[in-house]
Amino acid sequence: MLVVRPSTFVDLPSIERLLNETDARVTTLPKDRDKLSEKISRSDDAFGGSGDPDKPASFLFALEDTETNELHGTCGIDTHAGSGYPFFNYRLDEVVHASHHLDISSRVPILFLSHELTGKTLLQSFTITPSLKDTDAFELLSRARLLYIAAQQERFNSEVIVEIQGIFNEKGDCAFWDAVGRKFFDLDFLTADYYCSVKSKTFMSELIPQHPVYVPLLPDEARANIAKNHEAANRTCQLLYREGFSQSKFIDPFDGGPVLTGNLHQSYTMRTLKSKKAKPSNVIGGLKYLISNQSASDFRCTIGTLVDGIGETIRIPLEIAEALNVQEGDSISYSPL
Amino acid sequence: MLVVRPSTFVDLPSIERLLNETDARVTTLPKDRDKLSEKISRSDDAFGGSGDPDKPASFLFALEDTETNELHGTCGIDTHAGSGYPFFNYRLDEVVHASHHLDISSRVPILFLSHELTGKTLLQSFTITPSLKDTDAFELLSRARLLYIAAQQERFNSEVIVEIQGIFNEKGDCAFWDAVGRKFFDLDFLTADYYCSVKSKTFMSELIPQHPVYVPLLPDEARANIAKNHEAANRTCQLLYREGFSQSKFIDPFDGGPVLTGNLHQSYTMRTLKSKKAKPSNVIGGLKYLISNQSASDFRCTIGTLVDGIGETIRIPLEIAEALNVQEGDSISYSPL
Amino acid sequence: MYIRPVQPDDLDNLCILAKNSGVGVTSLPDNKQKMQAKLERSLTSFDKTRPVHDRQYLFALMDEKTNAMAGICALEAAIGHDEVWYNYHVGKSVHASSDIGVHKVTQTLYLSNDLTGSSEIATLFLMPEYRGNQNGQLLSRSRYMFLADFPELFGESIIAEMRGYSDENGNSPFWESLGRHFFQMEFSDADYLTGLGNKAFIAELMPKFPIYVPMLSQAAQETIGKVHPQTEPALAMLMSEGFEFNNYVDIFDAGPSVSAKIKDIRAVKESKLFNVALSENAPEADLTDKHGLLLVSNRGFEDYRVILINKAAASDGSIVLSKAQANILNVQEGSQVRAVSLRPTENK
Amino acid sequence: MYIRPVQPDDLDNLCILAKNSGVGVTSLPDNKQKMQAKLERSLTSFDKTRPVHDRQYLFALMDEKTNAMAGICALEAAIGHDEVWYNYHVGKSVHASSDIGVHKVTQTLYLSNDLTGSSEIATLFLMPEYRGNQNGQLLSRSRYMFLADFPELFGESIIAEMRGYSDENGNSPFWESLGRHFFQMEFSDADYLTGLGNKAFIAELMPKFPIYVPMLSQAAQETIGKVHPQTEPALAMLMSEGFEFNNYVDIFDAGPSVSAKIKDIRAVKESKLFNVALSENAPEADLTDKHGLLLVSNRGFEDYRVILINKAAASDGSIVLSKAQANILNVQEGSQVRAVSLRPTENK
Repeated sequence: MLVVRPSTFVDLPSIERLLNETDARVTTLPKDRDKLSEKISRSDDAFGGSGDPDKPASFLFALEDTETNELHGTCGIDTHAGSGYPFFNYRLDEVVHASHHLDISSRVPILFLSHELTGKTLLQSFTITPSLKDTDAFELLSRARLLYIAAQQERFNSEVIVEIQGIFNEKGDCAFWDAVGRKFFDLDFLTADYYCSVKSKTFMSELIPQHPVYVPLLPDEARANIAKNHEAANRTCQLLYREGFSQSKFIDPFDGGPVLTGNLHQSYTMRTLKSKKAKPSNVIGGLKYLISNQSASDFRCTIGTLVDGIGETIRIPLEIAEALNVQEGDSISYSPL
Repeated sequence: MLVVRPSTFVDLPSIERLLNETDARVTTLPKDRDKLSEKISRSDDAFGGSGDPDKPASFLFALEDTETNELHGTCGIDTHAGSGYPFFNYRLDEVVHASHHLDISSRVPILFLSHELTGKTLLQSFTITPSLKDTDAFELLSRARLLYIAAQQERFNSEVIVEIQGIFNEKGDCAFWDAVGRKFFDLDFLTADYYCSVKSKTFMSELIPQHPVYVPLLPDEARANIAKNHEAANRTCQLLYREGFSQSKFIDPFDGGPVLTGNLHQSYTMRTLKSKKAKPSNVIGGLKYLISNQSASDFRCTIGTLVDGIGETIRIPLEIAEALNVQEGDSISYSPL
Repeated sequence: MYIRPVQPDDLDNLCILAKNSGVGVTSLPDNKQKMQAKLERSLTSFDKTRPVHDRQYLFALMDEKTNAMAGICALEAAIGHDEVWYNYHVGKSVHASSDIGVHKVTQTLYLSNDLTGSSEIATLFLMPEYRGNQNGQLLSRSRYMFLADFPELFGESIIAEMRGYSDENGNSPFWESLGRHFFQMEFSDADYLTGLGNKAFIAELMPKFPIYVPMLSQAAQETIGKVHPQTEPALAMLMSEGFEFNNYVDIFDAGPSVSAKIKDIRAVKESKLFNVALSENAPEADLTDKHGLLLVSNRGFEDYRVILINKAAASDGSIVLSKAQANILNVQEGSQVRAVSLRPTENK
Repeated sequence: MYIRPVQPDDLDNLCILAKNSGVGVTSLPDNKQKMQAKLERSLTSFDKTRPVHDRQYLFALMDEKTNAMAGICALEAAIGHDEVWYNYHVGKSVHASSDIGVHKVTQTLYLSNDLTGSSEIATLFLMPEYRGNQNGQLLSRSRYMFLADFPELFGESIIAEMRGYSDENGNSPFWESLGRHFFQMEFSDADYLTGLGNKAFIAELMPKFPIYVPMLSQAAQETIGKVHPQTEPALAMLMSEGFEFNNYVDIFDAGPSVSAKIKDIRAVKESKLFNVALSENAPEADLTDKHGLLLVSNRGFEDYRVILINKAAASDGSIVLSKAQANILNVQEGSQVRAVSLRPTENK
């Protein structure tokens, strides 16, 4: 059975293997053991609930096959995008250039460097074994985060954001990067991306160009890629749109990919989420649900079939109860697939 | 009976009298006969429906007492805020100033000059005889515009904005203006305001400071007045909040007053609006409604009592039918007070 | 040939010049009304009825034989006074991170009004049939004599804006890469509108945020601060007088602005006063001897005059003029004149 | 007293100076490690193992009688090379509308890296007990001799940043009105951190958008480009050498930056080469005669020396030195030295 749970140090080599298998760009998951280990350590603290609950925290989850103990994916949540530092985006806006006298009026698209999304809830670090990409596991891994947030709402901003991978080719060339960031960072896209994941945030504020970028000055390809997602992110986008997320005015300052935003309370998961007391039983049939044990520190989430009815108790399959570590009378929450 | 209808040139002296009676700041209603006459002329064209329906148009309505033929108020709608030129606002944003090394992180509020609201539907030119301020007439005059828009939705952007008067004192001193605009326009607040209403838009783009304003650099009073409405606008704000409008990130670049924004379809008026065939009759009792004749060119709107039931026809009092210029079988639309 | 202020009856002459100047010289529009206004402005500058900072002094190069106007040049007392004067300031942005070993200097164009209040070497046009014979030199450099004679009427610094690079079809790569996106018109139209003094549209249409030079086309980048090939001689003349590029360029074609402190201009600094001695033996000016000529001004104001004479006419403190020369300059025996070598010495 | 480059065994001397310099002189931190690094940098500059643009030349004023180090001064080959050099460029914004008759010039501060690559007149500190006797003049102006002797090691222009105004309690009105809102620290702390060479935090915390001067407090506005009272003599000395305010100010205290082209510095331009003649009759330097002194350099590099001598020692092309003077300068009869009047002549 596939279960989402907090990551631990034991996962380190598995995560590294996973990052090598997939070529998705996961800036928040550094291909560097020390940094990765640091990230798991921060996540440990976050799940442990130590420290000021108002301070930025970063959670990392693992998708594990409980039969083989194999790790098949990761996903994460930052309570505060930017973790206390500016979270940089470009905000796609327009300036109106109009002359009364000459009777000219045009709207010029322009990218403003923005910190506006700083401090929102950020979904990140999503990666999954390629063979599971077209299965329910994808949805489990992605949406499990919303179930975790639902159980811990006071720790999260209700505005949730996701950075979607922008367009770059097999060789790692990114037209948007080449037209914008590269001129200031003097690095190719992959190197810049790598630094982003392993270096402190300081270099971002040191290097990022502060003046707005007039879109008409960009080459055609870079312009065309603004707010466009990489094909590899199609599934992610679809899922998020169904959740009620939508494209915002913000794009990634590196690859120009879109930032999707959604309100937690208006998300499909939250709107359909129910919480009841579990009664482990032999259940047959029913609809598929994401089911979580609602635990802050020892969170578990999996997919199972349930037959929902009236009343404050719900029967759950025995193996699900075991996987979620749930006893009779414990609360579970669930949302339909 | 008080009726809202398109303004005509005949209204000119009455509007002038009205502007002298009230000291509300109505930038869009110039105290200058030529300019006022120009405005009515533009409105005439708009109601007449002549010209390209995609081009900016500006409607001006009058509130008339049909018994005395006296004019008691005005209100207006611009189909495109800015009318093809930039519609200037300051957008209240924050920049994050954080140093990794020094462990400092602070959010600095900042005002960015913005054209973002350019082209939205703008409610403006609201003025009412002081004695009617606390009566239903206020609501009639204000909401009649939404009924007009409802009947003509294809001509209007569904995002609707209203600039709310900011804070200035009896002497016409405006702390926000003195701290910002005055330093560049070299004019006192009332003069600048006057020019805004009578001069072409060119001077705005010539004079408005282009660089963002760091809020901490402003004097206390100016800072405190950002996005605060003048007491005289309390009723307007209340009404708009009830309509479903809310404070946006935008403020007026002159007085720092808030800009309220709302979505037409989510407004109270639109959500409760019904349209039925009218049957003029003797009606007794019922609830108070805003009732309009839905006419694009000869719009009428008033307040009357209706007893709403099932069926596609509704009985309306004879005097209302007369005031709205409605015959049996004509469509009317209505929304509860 | 001599230099004098324009006069009330010069309008027809000016219109002929304007007609001949073509579209390249935007400050001389082929439009009688505009030229009339230009003339008025100069007349009220020379009769001092106009405020000092608002004056433009127009000088004509006259042919004393035919009484024809051969050319025109101007000095502007202060730019940006009743209109807004725009330039791009060519600055640097440095992006550096020791953390990842990046240090990058990026040229950046800042929209600027910094030159507001400077004086300006303005309009110059010489009729084609008068080119040669040092006429261009006389016309252009006579202005430094006026600056030397009346420094109190000008600012501390003076600038000259040089026509920027455009190709043989009149296309400006800088305009194509930048201005066109905002102005929705051809370079020549934009240029013409500014020439007419219509600058409000610049404030309305210009991009207000700084422009990172690497975001422009390669061709545009290369033309920043570069003059039009036809303007190179004018630039060389200014440089020889001590003008230098001041890091401001034109917002349309990125042509350079050059500037100098008036007191440091070669002709101002080196010019000296002389007493006039009249003599029939005054040596004739040899216009073929580039370095054998002196500019001489009569130090008048509303009857200002400058001519070229032979260097040999000057000796310690006094200068020998022929009757004819003195007549043109309107000076007598004993009058004080200012003189300086027309050109800087070669080995300078 | 004589000037020489710092030497490997100068660390203790430097630390004593740093201890005495106090918090005002941020470039001399009272921190042995930092001073060691500073010394290293100069040593590798003088032995030419460091790239030209990264060099800082540190000179010591030595007392030949006690062998004590009396003061220190420096020349930086190029600023902003491995760190980012920030200034505010003091520019103008003009807001004008002919429609409503407004024309307003607003001083505007643009965050700028424009001075990147200039050379810099850096650190100067003189021990209190050595003040007077022309020691300050010798220490400060000796640098121009080095510039004259080795112009190829420096940029075209050189700047000096002057300490800005602060009141008797050390408060900078400019900082209070601007920097404090962004840095959340005292002026002295911010200043100290930059002095330590920690500039990353500036990029992180500085306001990035231009600042309209009228938005600052009146007191802050008045201090823009104004030096600290104690710095006025240093400013006067620079001005006397031809330095001028270049419209750049410090981002923390708005102290002015002044600059000059190296070739135009008075001491560089006027200095001449002389052949040494040794004589026991060489006139003694009279340190009370301000205008009777010459700076003399030996034109060496790693063994550079400058001393003051009596003006009367110089005549056409040759200069008379005593044995002692020649020993200090490390020159012989017939050696070539450079000399210039210590001060510009008064009536200049």
